[in-house]
Amino acid sequence: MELKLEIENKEGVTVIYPDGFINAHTVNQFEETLQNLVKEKHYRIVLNGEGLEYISSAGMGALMGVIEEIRDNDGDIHLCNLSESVFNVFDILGFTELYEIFEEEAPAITAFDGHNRK
Amino acid sequence: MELKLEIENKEGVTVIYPDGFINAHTVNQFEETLQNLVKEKHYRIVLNGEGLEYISSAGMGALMGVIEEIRDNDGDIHLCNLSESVFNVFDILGFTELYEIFEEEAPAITAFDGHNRK
Amino acid sequence: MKRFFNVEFAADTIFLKLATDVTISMCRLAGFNDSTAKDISLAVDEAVTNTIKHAYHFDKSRLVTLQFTITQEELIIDVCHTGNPISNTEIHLPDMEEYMKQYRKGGLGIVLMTRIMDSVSFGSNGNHHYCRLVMKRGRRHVG
Amino acid sequence: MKRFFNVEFAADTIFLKLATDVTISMCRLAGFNDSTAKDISLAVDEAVTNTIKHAYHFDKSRLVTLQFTITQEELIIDVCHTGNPISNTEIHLPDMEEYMKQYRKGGLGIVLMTRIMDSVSFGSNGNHHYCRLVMKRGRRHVG
Ligand SMILES: Nc1ncnc2c1ncn2[C@@H]1O[C@H](COP(=O)(O)OP(=O)(O)O)[C@@H](O)[C@H]1O
Ligand SMILES: Nc1ncnc2c1ncn2[C@@H]1O[C@H](COP(=O)(O)OP(=O)(O)O)[C@@H](O)[C@H]1O
Repeated sequence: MELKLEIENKEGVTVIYPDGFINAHTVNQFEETLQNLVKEKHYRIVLNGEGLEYISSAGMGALMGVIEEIRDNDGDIHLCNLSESVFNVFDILGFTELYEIFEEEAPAITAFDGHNRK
Repeated sequence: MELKLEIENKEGVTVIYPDGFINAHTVNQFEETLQNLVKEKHYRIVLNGEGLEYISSAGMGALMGVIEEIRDNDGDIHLCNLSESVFNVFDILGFTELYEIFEEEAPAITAFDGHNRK
Repeated sequence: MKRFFNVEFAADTIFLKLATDVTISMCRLAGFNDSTAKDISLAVDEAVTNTIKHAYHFDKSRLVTLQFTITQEELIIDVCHTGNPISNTEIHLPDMEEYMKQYRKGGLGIVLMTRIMDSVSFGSNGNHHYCRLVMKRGRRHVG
Repeated sequence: MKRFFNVEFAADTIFLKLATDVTISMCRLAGFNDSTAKDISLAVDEAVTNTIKHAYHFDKSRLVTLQFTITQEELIIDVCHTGNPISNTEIHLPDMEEYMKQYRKGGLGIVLMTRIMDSVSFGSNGNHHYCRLVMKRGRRHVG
């Protein structure tokens, strides 16, 4: 398989661990996972890119497809542990302004606490 | 470059460190190196395969082209630090019986001492 | 001197990974560094995906051809097909500021391609259509 | 279901690395494990080298085509050319014991190919000649 997705719940935040490639061939799996999370009202999501070797615009589109509903519900998608080349794709598109990107997972999770308090 | 060759002299033994691929495209370089060593009467040779990612029959042919003269002069070619897949090529051809293969460089070098003493 | 390398496969996204792998190998042969090679392979992914999606509407019986040409100055990659053509005048790059405000979902492929490559163009020879990606073999990308 | 993937390049050993890279990617797609994929790519290296050397005598203006076909049971790789053909009856596998005693230099390519693959055969369709390498997609190689 070119893409495996693991999901863990950490302190009320859903962390997604994609392992492999997100391209037009594997994106349905990624898209369904995101849509199911939203359907189940999980609006605090961290995408840990440690095992993500590659993402194409198909994957970006999947994120764009859910981000509005997530934000409308006071949630967000935080990114962390992106490889240089994956970060580069977000950067080329200017999406580093659209998504909060963290070096490590812990701050990507705790960053949701701020939203909690307000 | 697909193949780099470094040569070091250690205790009177010539150690060759190929880095990259030995195939029909790069084999001339490997062949010339071997032939130059023989021309300069370096008959005690260790081929350290640590950086050798790949060898095809072209590389085997280059070894076969010099081994007779080397052995006629009381020398030999010892192999060491072969990756599993490179070892596998020697094994498939039955060449593990033709060449002494060592796990590490040190014993591949000191094994020549025996020949010295006799 | 020119060097050619062609790859042909069914219009099936299962071959995307192979197409990007071949592209990375070809970029190395042309002397591009790993980071540029990855970027170029992403541009090829996008062009092939568009071909499968928009030119062939996912008809797996159709064929996509990648033609790599390395010249002294540049690497040229033609993504060729015999399906629905697209003309240069049809291509609209989204205004990215507007785009982000509206959380739109598609249309990012061509943006990526044009931002990565030195040039992206579309053309036809009779029934054969292509998306041509060009990258200069300048110092910038070597190393 | 069958899957096709074709690669075409000039009869130049500079493309050997690309041919083996493509083969490894294709083997992964067919579900072979890394070790088997490497062995198969070596068999392809040998077949392509023979084609460049014996079928085309290093004439870089000629073309080599690799055709990959994945069926339910096997991976078939045809190394095709339009140069000097070789027939099955011409092929002599050296006696390896004799070989080692005589320190012979060439003739190892076909030995490697036949020891790695489930079958190696040569054939022609008119002016088109091929070396066909076949590997079964059995359990043995998966993992
Ligand atoms: N090869 C093609 N043939 C026809 N139309 C195309 C082709 N490539 C792109 N297009 C058109 O350009 C638009 C933008 O493409 P792209 O940026 O890749 O976004 P997406 O495919 O996600 O919609 C597509 O929606 C399509 O209308
Ligand atoms: N594609 C081919 N066309 C013509 N002759 C070939 C071809 N492949 C192999 N041969 C013949 O088979 C012999 C054995 O090939 P091989 O085992 O690869 O050894 P080598 O190429 O090192 O001599 C060659 O010497 C050549 O005579």
